[in-house]
Amino acid sequence: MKSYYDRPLLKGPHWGSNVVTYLFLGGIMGGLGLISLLADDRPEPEMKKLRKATRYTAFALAAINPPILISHLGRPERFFNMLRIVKFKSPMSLGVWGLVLYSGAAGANAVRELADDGIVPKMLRYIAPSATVPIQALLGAFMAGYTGVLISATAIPFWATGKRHIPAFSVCSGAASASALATLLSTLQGNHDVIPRLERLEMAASALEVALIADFRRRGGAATAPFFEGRVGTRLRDFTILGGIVVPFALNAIGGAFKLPKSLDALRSIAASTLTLVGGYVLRESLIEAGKLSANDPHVAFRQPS
Amino acid sequence: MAKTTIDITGLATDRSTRSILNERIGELPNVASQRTQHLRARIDGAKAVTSVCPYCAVGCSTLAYVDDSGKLLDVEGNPDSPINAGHLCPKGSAIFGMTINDRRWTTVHYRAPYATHWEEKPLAWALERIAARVKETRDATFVREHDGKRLNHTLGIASLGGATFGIEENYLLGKLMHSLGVVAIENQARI
Amino acid sequence: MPGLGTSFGRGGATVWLPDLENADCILIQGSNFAEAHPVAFRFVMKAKERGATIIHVDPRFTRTSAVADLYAPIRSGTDIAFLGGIINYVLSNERYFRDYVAAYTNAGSIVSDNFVDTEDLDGMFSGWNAETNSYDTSSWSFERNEDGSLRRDVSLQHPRCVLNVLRRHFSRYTPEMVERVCGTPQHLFLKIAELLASNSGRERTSAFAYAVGWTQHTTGVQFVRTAAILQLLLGNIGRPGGGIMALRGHADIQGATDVPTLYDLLPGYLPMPSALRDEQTLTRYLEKNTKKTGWWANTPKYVVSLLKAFYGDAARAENEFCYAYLPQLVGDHSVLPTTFAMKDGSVKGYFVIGQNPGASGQNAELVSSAMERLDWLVNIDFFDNETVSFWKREGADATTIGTEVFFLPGATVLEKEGTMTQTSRVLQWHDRAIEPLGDAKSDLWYFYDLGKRLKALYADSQDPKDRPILDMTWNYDHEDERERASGEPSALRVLHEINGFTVADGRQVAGFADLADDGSTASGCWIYSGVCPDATTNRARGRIADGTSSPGWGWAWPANRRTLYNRASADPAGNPWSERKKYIWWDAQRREWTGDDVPDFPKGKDPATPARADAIGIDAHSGADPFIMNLDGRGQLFVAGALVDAPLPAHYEPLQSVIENPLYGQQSNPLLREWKRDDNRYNRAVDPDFPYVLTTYRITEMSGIMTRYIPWLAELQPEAFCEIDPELAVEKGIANGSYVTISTALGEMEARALVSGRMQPLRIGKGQRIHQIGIPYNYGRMVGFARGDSPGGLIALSMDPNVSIHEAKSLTCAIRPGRRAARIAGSIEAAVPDAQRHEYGAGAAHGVDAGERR
Amino acid sequence: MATGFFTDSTLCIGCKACEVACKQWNELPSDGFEFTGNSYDNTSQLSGTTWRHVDFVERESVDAEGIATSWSMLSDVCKHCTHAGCLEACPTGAIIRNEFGSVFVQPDICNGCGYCVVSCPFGVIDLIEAVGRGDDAAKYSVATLHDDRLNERKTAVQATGGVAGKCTLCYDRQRVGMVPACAKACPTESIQFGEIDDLRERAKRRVETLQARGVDARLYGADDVGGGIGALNAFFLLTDSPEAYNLPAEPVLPSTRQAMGYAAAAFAALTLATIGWAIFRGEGGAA
Repeated sequence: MKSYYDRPLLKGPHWGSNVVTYLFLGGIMGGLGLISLLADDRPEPEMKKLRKATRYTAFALAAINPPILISHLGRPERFFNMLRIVKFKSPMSLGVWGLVLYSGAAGANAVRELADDGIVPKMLRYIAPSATVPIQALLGAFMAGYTGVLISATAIPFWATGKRHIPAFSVCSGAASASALATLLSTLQGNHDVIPRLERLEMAASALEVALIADFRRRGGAATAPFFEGRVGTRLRDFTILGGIVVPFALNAIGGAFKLPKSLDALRSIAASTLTLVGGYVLRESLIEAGKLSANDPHVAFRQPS
Repeated sequence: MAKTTIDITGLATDRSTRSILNERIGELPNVASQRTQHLRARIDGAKAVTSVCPYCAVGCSTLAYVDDSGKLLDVEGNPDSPINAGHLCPKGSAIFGMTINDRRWTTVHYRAPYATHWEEKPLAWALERIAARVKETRDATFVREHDGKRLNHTLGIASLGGATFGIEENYLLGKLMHSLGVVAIENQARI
Repeated sequence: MPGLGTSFGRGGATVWLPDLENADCILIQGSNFAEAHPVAFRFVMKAKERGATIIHVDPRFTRTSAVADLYAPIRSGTDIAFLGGIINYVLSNERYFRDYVAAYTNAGSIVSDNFVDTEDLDGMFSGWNAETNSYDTSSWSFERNEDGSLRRDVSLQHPRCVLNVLRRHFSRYTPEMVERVCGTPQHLFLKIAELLASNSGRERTSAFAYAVGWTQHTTGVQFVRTAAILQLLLGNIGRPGGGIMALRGHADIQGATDVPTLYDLLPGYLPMPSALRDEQTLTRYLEKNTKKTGWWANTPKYVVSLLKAFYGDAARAENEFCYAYLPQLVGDHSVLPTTFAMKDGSVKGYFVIGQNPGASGQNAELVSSAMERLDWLVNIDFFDNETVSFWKREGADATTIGTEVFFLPGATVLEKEGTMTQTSRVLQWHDRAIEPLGDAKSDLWYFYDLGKRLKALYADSQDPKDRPILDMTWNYDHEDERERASGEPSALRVLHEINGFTVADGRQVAGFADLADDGSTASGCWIYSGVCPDATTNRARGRIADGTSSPGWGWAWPANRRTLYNRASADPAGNPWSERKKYIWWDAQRREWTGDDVPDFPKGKDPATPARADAIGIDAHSGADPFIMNLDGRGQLFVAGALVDAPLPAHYEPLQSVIENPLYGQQSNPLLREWKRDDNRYNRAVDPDFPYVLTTYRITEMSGIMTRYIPWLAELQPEAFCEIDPELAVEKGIANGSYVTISTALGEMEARALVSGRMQPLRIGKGQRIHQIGIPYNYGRMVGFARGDSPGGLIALSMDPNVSIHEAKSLTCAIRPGRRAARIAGSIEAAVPDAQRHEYGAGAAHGVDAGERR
Repeated sequence: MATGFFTDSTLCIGCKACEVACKQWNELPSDGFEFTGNSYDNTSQLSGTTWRHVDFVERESVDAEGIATSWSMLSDVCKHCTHAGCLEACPTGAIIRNEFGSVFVQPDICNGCGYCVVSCPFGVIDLIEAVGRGDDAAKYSVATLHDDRLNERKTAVQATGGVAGKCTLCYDRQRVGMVPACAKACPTESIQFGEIDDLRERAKRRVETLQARGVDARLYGADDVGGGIGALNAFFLLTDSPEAYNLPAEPVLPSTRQAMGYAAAAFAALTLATIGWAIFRGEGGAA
């Protein structure tokens, strides 16, 4: 097949671990928004505890994610350049505004918690009307999903091929990771009662995620090779599919089916959650790395996916 | 087909008619920065000096743009020339880089006999020493006559080069060398 | 450029570059036009767009071939066979422009019956003297009438008329022979021959373009001669869209030939006085060099005016205008013999200015080791280079090298003003844009300063040998006070001196017609006379282009004529040959020549003017003799004695070749010069150890030291490479991009292999395949962002007998995969032991006689 | 008034004057000194600091008369698409469409996020990640820059972790009525600059002329290239398929995939929210 000395046609992403981390944390923030909504306004103490944990964590993540982005950009004022416009056509522009608004909502909700706990004056509770909770959840869903849109709405053939799948399994992965993180936090908090539900949510998200990834592999064709084959494919299989989905799923299933001793059960939870989080990170990392490899192959770039 | 008018905002002419919000939120906001608004070619209004490309013998005319402080800004083809009509080849396009180049040696470098390194020297010192050496060599090797024939020459000094510098310089070098009695005068133009 | 000079009268391109656009066919051979002269190539592209056919004949398929209509491969060094084949085609098919040939060339002159051609002597001409290894050229002459004029047969019937001598001489240059010698497939050769023939004549014209691909051979001058013969036969000289475009290399290489820094020339193509020719006095010199007929009848005016320009008031009639001040030649003092002399210890001091023989010279190691024996070396350049840092080169031990080395920082073209003469002989003045950086100075500044210092050092001398320095006029202080303070001389004052002036009042002369032989005028270079015709006009600074021949843009020598010999663009009666090719014609009403250019002919000389055998100068010519510099006013198909090796070109193999000469028993040019020494080892004439043709060239992106330090250019061609054909690559196990080592008997170099189908093996004879390897000459090992070995290390020095040019385009070599070995420092032995070296003597120190002749 | 380039490969002699003239005018560094072995192409691609790049396409074919060689050269450049992926992607608005219809990167606004890089269907735009001088940074050597300009460039590029770079269609020159540096330098007028409508007409006439001469001439980008990109303001005349010149036969504007992406994400989010609702707040969950 004709090419120009097999030189790459496209330029690959210059993105490294900081962008991977940003995408990973963005997914978790999205999932936390959902869990925070699910736990909202419930009388059960374990739900209150969960609500508090997710809100504080979401806010913490909202606070550290911009610096991670800035670390990629190099200089803080360059971050603010993104705030000079709102560009509907640019997922990254919308994403930044999503992050800003999410941070606002998460902040407001965190302040509400603080006020409820009496750490800050009660007055401040009214900073956040109750609508901020579903708003945060909605923005969270956007946060978890837009990164998938962001990469699939590019010229990189592998990413572009995944325009249906990548955004969807990114959301699932975010939700699974958020559930796993919430499980971890709840374990540390001793909030054991909420864990089965979190684990069920994680199982559901993981199941959907793995189904979508499998479908992607089936339909994707040659352009998905960098993702599923070679070094990236092996890592994806070991850390995300097996280590990050199948094993935690099994562990969670065991936890749901059998009553284990408390400490063993806690160990099981921690192991499952950690594996899920690692799998979530590796998924994002694999996406980026496969994008780089995909850009190097001119043949798949000559006829670009619609 | 391309739009014939471009919806660019932030340019002074557009400013009064649009609100900031309209400018900055939308499908594709198109806002020029301060720098963009004032963007102009750096040679706009600069002095253009007519020169010639120093590489090959086609003789492309060039324009060297110089700012008020005498700093070189740019060198490009002279559109008036019937030879190159403003065009230049890659070498000609790089004349700027031949003159303004931090690898260029702009001081005298001197290597003493048997030395293993260069040393930088004042220009006047070098010129005085070179003149003395020329005289010394000429005086030692000059031949007035040989076999009854007047020769008036020295074979102890040779000169190489000429095709890369101007005709006035060739003339002066030739006049000086001939008057010194040097005959081994050569340049790249052997044919 | 005697190939052109002996044929047409002047050693310069006959064409004004933009006129190439008017050609109907352009043959580019011996030149990689698009790569070496890309901007001038736009005129070729314009011609192509107008329907002209572009032909490229070259050993390599280059960027020129890529846009040509027709490309034909050729074995390097066989162009005489190729062009001779076309001459044979044109003559045997009666396709020459008969009216033009009969009237404007010496086709009708009767060759002496003592002349014996190569046909009868197996490749040699009559007059060979085996003892002196030279020709007695007296038989290469014409029969004369009783009044001294040439005998002519304009009906071209006489068996010994030049045209019929040509027919016989080239009869063996058949298409089959061309294929055997050149490797060019017959069908391509015939196509080219037919294209040239059908695009020449009254209605159409074809132009030739060549460059150093034709000249850097031991038969280089004869390559150009062959082209000149063919263009005369086709009637393409002096006509629009015709001519021979000599594409010269450096920016002022034409200027440095016109105002020469060449050992054998004085300005304006006046020969340098030589002790070998009995030119001890001015009278003798003028006797030898003044011609009775043709323009060179004016020689005394130009010589005396030059001496007045050099020595001012000291030059008087009673002292032969200080003629005796000029040094006398005693042999060949060109660069190659001088290099050997340097190596052998007789050259003590060396100026190298804007040239880098340590990398771009042939046998670069010889050049460098020769410089080790100098007392001092002065180099003016912009950058560190292989020449000035020769003592640091690979394999050298600086602690044993006693040469004192001075590097003087030169000013670039932007930092100085002055004039350069481009390849169509147009002088262009450049203004100064910026002050020189640091301590940098113009070359003019250095020369002027050195002259002043030497005058001061010799000021008290009573020694007659120092008179020339003391009497030399040397006052070029700048008109501008600030410039004067900086020591910058006035280039304009120098140009005024070159133009010439009346001694009495210092007023500039309007042109060379005003120069006199009585000492009343001075002129530094008569052919440039007219460039500054008065005190305020500098026509080199003219910058008006008008879409025609642009007489207001710069100034062309001679007398601002753009297309030379343009009288030939009209028929003998003075009318254009055709409406389509109208250029200069006789206006019978105004009784003058007129048209789109300055006529290269006396403006008011009626075309019906008869020749006069008794007249002097061009008055001896008729009104239909366009080549005014020549003795008979005609183009020289047959050159009588002006070249030492042949009156008619004959194909000889290069000194180092891959086959035996298929045309003659004589293998190579019998007069070529070589130096068989340990430091200059040759491959054998046909050497199975070195079975491949090696050719060298330069590439668009690089020149040499002036480009290697510019990152924008270095990134485009960052490393030395060689081009080889895929078949050879497979045979030798060479992968594209890998390092290979190319070797000759002299040395070896390494380069990256560029394996390309653009290189194709040639098929010669029955199944013999010849591989050609190409290596660019732009690189050097020591300095620059772009680096690599130069082929200079592979090429032993050899020389053409007419102009002392080296053979660098056609050699033989071997090639192997992998890198070369490092060179180890060691003692350098003298190539010729001191005991064997003559203390002094003509040639001995300078190689001509020390070198062996073949 | 939209302006652009018409680059005609049949007039290109591969001299690379465009590359150098561009670098000189825009004061761009070299991209390194590496021999590739790919014909005469050692700069290999357009980059953040190489805004014109000449492709060298060598072809051999065997016919009755032997091996026929051809060597086609083409100066590639940013296409200045009617709908530009980089411009749409840019989150800061650094990339704008200027009054000449060109796609222009404002270096003072660009934050170096690199999203434009992956959003160009032609692989044109790239980040300039470093500027240096001398042996320590030979790869990016700008030996030809004045110190003050070098420092300015360093501040703009090195300290900020990179800005995106690509052809500006010499916006600064166009502002004062000058022709872009590459088109001005091009000795054979293979690169023609002008009003885009004029150029298209010229190009179509040129194709007809060449086809009449038997040349396999075709335009790339003079009309809509498909994929939502529209026509290109810098378009080309080729004598081979686009792939031979490393141009995509079927480029696609990346933003056309956004709607599907958002929908897919929403679908997943809704599904998970429903499941979550069932788990946490449904009958079983609340129990």
